[in-house]
Amino acid sequence: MTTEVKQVKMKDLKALDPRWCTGCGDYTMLVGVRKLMVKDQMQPKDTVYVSGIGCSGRIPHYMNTYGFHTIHGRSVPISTGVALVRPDLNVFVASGDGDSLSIGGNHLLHGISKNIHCVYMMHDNQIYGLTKNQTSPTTRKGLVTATSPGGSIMDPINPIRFALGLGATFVASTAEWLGQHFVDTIEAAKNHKGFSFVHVAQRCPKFNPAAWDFQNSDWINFLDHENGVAGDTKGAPDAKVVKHDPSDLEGAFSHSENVPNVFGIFYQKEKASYDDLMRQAVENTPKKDPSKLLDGFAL
Amino acid sequence: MTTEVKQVKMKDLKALDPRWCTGCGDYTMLVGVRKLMVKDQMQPKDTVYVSGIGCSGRIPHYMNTYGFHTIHGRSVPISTGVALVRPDLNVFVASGDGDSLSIGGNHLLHGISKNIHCVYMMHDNQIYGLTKNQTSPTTRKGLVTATSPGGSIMDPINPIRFALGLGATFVASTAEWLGQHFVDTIEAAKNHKGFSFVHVAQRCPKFNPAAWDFQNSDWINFLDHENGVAGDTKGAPDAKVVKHDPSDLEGAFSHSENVPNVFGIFYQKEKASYDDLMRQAVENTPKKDPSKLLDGFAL
Amino acid sequence: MATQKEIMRFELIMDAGNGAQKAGDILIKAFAKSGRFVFIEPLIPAEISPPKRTPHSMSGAVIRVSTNELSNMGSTSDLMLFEHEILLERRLKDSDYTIGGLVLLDMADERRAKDAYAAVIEEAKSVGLKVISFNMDDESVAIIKELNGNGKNMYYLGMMAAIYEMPEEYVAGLIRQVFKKLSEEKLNKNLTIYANGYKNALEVCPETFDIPKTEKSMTDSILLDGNTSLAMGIIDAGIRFYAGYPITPASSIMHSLSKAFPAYGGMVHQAEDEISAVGAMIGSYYAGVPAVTATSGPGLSLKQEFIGLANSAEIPSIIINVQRGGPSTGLPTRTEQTDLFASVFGTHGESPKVAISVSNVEDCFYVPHVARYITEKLRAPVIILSDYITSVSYKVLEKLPLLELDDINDISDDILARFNIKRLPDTIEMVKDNQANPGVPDKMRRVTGLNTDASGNVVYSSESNQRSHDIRNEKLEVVRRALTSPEIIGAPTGDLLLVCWGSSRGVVEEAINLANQEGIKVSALNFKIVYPLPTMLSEIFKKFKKVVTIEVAFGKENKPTEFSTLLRSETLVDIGLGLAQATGRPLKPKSVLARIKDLV
Amino acid sequence: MATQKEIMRFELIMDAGNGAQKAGDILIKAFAKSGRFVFIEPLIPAEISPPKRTPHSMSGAVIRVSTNELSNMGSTSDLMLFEHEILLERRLKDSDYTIGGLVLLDMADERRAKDAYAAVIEEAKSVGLKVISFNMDDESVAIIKELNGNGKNMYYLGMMAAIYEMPEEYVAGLIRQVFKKLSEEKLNKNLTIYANGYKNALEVCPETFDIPKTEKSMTDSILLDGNTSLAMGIIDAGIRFYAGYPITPASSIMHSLSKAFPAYGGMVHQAEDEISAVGAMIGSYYAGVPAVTATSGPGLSLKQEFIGLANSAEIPSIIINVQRGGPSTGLPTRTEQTDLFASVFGTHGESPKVAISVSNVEDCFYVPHVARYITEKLRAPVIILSDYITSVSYKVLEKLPLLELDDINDISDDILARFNIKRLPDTIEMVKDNQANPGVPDKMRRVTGLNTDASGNVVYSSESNQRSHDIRNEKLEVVRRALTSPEIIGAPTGDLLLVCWGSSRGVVEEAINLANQEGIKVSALNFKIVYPLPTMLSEIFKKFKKVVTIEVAFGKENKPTEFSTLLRSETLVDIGLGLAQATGRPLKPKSVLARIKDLV
Ligand SMILES: Cc1ncc(C[n+]2csc(CCOP(=O)(O)OP(=O)(O)O)c2C)c(N)n1
Ligand SMILES: Cc1ncc(C[n+]2csc(CCOP(=O)(O)OP(=O)(O)O)c2C)c(N)n1
Ligand code: SF4
Ligand code: SF4
Ligand SMILES: [Mg+2]
Ligand SMILES: [Mg+2]
Repeated sequence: MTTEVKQVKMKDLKALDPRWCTGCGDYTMLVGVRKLMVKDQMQPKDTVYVSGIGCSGRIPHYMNTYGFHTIHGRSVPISTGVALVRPDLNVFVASGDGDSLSIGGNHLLHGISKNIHCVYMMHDNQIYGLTKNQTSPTTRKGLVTATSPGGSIMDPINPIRFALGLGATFVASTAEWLGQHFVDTIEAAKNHKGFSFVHVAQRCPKFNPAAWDFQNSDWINFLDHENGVAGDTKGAPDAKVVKHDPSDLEGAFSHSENVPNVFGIFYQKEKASYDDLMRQAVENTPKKDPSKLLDGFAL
Repeated sequence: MTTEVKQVKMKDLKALDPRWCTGCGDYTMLVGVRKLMVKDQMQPKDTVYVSGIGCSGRIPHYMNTYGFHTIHGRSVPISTGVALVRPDLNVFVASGDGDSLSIGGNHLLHGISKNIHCVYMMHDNQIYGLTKNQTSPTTRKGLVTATSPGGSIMDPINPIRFALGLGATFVASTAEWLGQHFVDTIEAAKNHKGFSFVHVAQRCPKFNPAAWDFQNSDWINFLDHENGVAGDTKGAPDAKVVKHDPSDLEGAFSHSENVPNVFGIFYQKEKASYDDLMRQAVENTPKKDPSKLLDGFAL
Repeated sequence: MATQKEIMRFELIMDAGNGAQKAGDILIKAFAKSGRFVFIEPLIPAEISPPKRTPHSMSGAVIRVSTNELSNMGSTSDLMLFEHEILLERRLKDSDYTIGGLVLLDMADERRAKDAYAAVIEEAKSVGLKVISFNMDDESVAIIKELNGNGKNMYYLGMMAAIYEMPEEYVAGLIRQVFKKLSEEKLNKNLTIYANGYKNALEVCPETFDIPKTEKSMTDSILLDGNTSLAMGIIDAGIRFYAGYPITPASSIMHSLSKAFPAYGGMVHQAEDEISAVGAMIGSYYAGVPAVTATSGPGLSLKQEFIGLANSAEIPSIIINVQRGGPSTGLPTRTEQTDLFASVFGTHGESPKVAISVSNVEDCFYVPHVARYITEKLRAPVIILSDYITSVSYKVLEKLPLLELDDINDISDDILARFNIKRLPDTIEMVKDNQANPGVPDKMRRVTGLNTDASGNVVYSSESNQRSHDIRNEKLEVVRRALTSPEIIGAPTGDLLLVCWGSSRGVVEEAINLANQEGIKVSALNFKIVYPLPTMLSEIFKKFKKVVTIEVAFGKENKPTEFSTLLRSETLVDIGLGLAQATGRPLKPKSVLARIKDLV
Repeated sequence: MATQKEIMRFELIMDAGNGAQKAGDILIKAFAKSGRFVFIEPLIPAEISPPKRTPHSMSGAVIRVSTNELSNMGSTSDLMLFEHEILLERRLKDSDYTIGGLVLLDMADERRAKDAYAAVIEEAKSVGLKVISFNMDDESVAIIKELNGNGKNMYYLGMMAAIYEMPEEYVAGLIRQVFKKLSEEKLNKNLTIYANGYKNALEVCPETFDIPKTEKSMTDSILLDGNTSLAMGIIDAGIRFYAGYPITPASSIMHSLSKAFPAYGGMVHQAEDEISAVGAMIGSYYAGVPAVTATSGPGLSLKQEFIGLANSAEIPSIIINVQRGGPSTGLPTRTEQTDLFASVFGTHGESPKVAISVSNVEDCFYVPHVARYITEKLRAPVIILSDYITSVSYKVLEKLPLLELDDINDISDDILARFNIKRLPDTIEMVKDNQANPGVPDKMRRVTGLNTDASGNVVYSSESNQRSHDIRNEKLEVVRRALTSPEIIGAPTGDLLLVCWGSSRGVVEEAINLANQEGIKVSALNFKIVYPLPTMLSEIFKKFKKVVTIEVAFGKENKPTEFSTLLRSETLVDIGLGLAQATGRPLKPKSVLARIKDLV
């Protein structure tokens, strides 16, 4: 039996109308992911978009795929369950900087270290958007927020280095306003088997407009390589482009020093995902007759 | 007014009799920390020993200091509260490998990244002891446990690399059976201002006797440096000793490749702790008259 | 020609981000400073600034003004100003309007939505509203364009000021104060728009209103919302550490404290999550510094395990839960009273604790004192239950006397009486007898979540476990015995008793007054401390033919609300369903009145 | 000379790590295989192998043997064998002995603790126990030394086998089976020790016992504990995904499944914590694969937020909570029934769910089927409540019929009836109407914890929120209407009704039998589904003069237990305190009997 596969078009991917602020980078990400789905003809029915809570967390409502808008910081546990039992599905995860690195840190840690197969996009606007302007783990030192009226006192967490420290198998950074680079990066992430950690610089004009200077590009450094993603010199004409082989871990660690000003694939390696290993273990177990389930307990 | 300071002796530090299994490395750690307290004449009344749940978590009951045996994975939140409001206290934290890196991962992540002032000892027996033999995040691949009857399928988390990825300011590893090295390391950790992350190889003869080959030492590599801790060639005669400057971050990352076979200080740098910054911020704020608290809300 | 009205409710509804809240704030100040009582409920979307001209972008302020003191938002709005037709359509759905009331509708968008405008106006008329449409003058439109679309709110503010007969220059002065950071040029533009709105209103609006001033002196009055009040109360109660994680509607407590606390030697710690926040709070209290954490539903769920530890280890601890619509993420910017059982019984195991609710802004200020008193006496957790509507609504009130509490024993009997509780006994038995703070020599205290004997040693024997349960429960009995009767509103006997707690109090009180005016006799019983319950309830209930609860909680036949379940079990009185509506909107005095009529 | 006894309880108490459990297991097998019913409670320290010769190292097996079927552990032990005096002293504290019972005390350690031995023996005698002291023979002592201290348990096993008149060779055969992996040499050493113990017992023990064999055929019988039964039930119920985090006493469900599940196509996921475990379970069910998670108290507290999400998003989900002593970390290896409210009401907001308790090992096997049936019909969470004593105690029972459930509608009425529930209606209204699983074309389902309308769109309007509450609560009403009467043990009318649930059932049943034998008439009502409650309770209660609850929970005057609170609220009947003991030890039929006598 063959199921007829429908051609996926941009308009098929629309669901509810988004409710983000004007100019929010989440719009661009939504469109970017849709573009990838059209480009690679990913079937909406086979795609699950999982998210936590935050402005970013609303994305599943706006994307006409399967979707699970979960609770704050807990997108990875749900994704893990889905990935373990349904290898046929594409799992996209949307999570904010607070959702990822504050309340959700432990799950992200384990998602990365277990190498659960999914594309994880960390929407990094360096602020809590939905709860209105509180300091997040990636907020830059000195920024005045509702919870840091005297300016944030902490050095932000470096999400790339965090992922590298956990033995991540795919670590990349991109910016939503760099349309081409974003789609290329998400595509590479999607093609990777395992946990693809993608840090995405995301604009929040409402609460943190100065986080990303999207009108200039002289601060951007692209990591460029034939096995990576090409630097987007059209989107960012003044950016520097450096060669970096994604298989070079120490190089990746060294480049990560300049995060968040570096975009590209820092590191990629092949490694079986936890979900694959788990399924293999089940498959390799000789099966027993369910009608004799209790026979082993006979006196 | 001067308070008379009593001389601290080993016997003053005894509380309840320990209830660990014979040969458990937790005994050695308990004695090691007591030795340090005697050596440096740390006052029991000014010391708080905080722990999570696990065999390791019992340590506060056995140490005649202040103590808080908290809940599973949550020693850092309690320690944070104590450290923030009571800079006069020494805070020791005891946490197992599961307590630290499984359920407690998010708090450890934030303890490290916020650089909360305390000495954090991760008792690494590579197994869940107290709940009887389940796989932990540091369990070696292939080990048969109650939850991995076919052998653990995962690569263990590298705790040193994890800490380095988070910008830790003090990262060390030692083994409890190396008495001198252990005490030296904990002493260096204690003298560090900020979050001192100390990975401790800990024997669990009950459930994971093969984890640490404490009878041989040819597998051990000491990181040795005048600003670090000297290799313990008496305790580990066949160990290799390599020079490593704890201020060299890339070197630390590179040495961490061979964890858990490397003991010594991987990395140390000076950086204000979150609790210091917070207290300074409060202290630097001009004080207001509490009897005029509501005056600003007058119509 | 001004109609004189002692009480009125109106609203200003705009797209989010267009400044309705700001305009509302200035109006409130104007009313309050000029001697009227006000009560305001902000309407906030759960998103930040959803696209304009959608139902989701509805944002604004509902404002109630009166010559006399106000205890709640009232029932319906008599006058409503809408930026465009979509918001009017959305707001009609909530049925919060007075039949015969006035709708002022800006027609600026009519060009692009002619039919929609017509349809909505028709609908509004059909439900009995008078619709007055208006257009901004050209000058204002031009200035707003110059200001990148900002400034419309000043126009509406001008209209409102005119309609409520505020002296034009008086409100302009307030605008100047509020916008003191604006450049002279921008400020003037805003003032021009305001003046144009003022002028226009008098032309389009057939009626203006005059709300007489109170005779009370308002010189010492303050304007305060529930969460700010709580934050200030925390400072006054001698608490010096706050640990929290942002969550609507609790976050603003943290925002206020982040600004104010350091000047009084207090510290605000933003933890990585709610678990860590409650843990740090317990750590601080363990180390001897009074501490508090605040959260809302989802955060409460996360804190449960740690609350149990505080109970077992006997560490004082205060947890504020500002209830919002549930379950799960639910309705973050809507009100409910459905976390009672989760607060009191949510922790696994037998883990007795005290829950105190607040009925108004004044309670918010004093509840930290009482919570601190009880938790330090008992060394058991105290939960403070507020709710969305209490947390966000502003009120004019007399300046509150401060306590500047240091030693909890200095708390005044008056403040305890406000929460219907007497002073607790000097000594209360503890599971563990040594309770010194770190730093004290020779008293090294070690605490744990495991069961222990009196010396703190871990034991699992039958008798020691039963002993611990006994002692922890006896602590609650001590509180129970100290509880005086909850406040009775109205006569102590009669046909119908309405039982309420939290924010329902004000609404119920007003409904009873309305009923009395119609000659219907009904009383109410309002609880502050909702767990444990006082001992005299059966006595009170027996004096009424019918007892029902009035809550913003879910209940139906066969399923009493949570509070009702407790009361029924305690008294075996057949407490009925008064109102148990969980629509996310606060209760209305008129709905309660209607229900009273059903029941008597 | 053998005394014939139809029922007897004895225990073997050693230092942890010395093999008491192993010896106990062999004994049970011997009894069961030879045609006796057995019920066994392991005594486990909360630590792993605490230092020997301390009270904390007490480990062992309490074994009850009978000619007839057994439903519980009984009251007291008639015979107890102790490795040394410290354990005897510790165990005396629990008062679990039969007055006039026998104590066998190994005197090996007397040399180092002469006075202590004398004192403890004195104490045992003073409470009415007969103390028989013994010493191992020199050969055994020598072999044990060779075995590095191991093997003592074989000696005691030998003694027990002799005292209970087991044929020596028969038990030796079982030893050979159990130790089949040992080298021939070691095995023989163990057998020699065993034989020496056997011989010695006959010399030191004045009395032996003969428990007559049952007339029932035991050929198809199985030996099963509660948690293994649950694990097997999960497989038979067609569940194919387990996510958990280790916690005593739930872990052994995970251990059993880790071994057994893959052979039936199931997967066990050890998550990083309980939050992640319940999340993965929900993720699996969302993706279409029936799933379950199991935990104990502290883990339940952590799962609350996610349980609320499952409820709101309408994802079926099954959460097993094996109750242990609380609050907080409490008593991990002791029993309690104090998580009822945390299970049913612990989630913030109005979050209705179903709670099913298990009364015995058979229930454990079938409860996953019923939970799956209900949760998939309702798309609301179902909590399974077991408890420590049910989870660890072993029992001989007839081989259970399998269901091999695939489609939930194939569940048999019998199984539903075991839990006092009828088949649910074919269609039950959902908040959201599209409920397809991922992979189905054109039905892309998006779920959320926010409030939605029927199409799944996020809405915050008053009516839609009330609608969601109504529908979720109506699901519980559907269950409530399907509930039949809980099981009545004894006559349906009378003076005294004992209400129980969970593991108390067996104890209560036995107490009622004992009472009947003494001519006292009393009945019991046992609940399986503990929330919601069925509709006919008032009717049932009215037929009794007095109704009380019997639970391993905390209650006292003025403070009904949690279950009692529900019953009181539901029926307005003055349900009294029967027994509400939370000592960590299971209830005793004799204590219940004594209480019955107080009450009638
Ligand atoms: C358990 C819990 N705690 C807190 C919240 C409140 N909350 C919602 S979103 C959010 C953080 C949003 O920041 P981020 O993750 O960076 O996402 P953004 O809105 O910036 O996309 C918080 C704290 C919640 N919903 N649940
Ligand atoms: C919330 C919670 N989950 C689970 C447990 C059960 N538990 C107790 S200790 C432990 C893990 C012990 O392993 P580890 O942290 O490595 O400490 P160790 O015993 O090896 O020292 C677990 C899962 C618990 N007490 N609380
Ligand atoms: S608050 Fe920021 S992140 Fe949220 S929708 Fe608005 S612009 Fe986007
Ligand atoms: S189980 Fe292992 S870690 Fe725990 S006390 Fe025994 S030896 Fe030590
Ligand atoms: Mg963000
Ligand atoms: Mg461990």
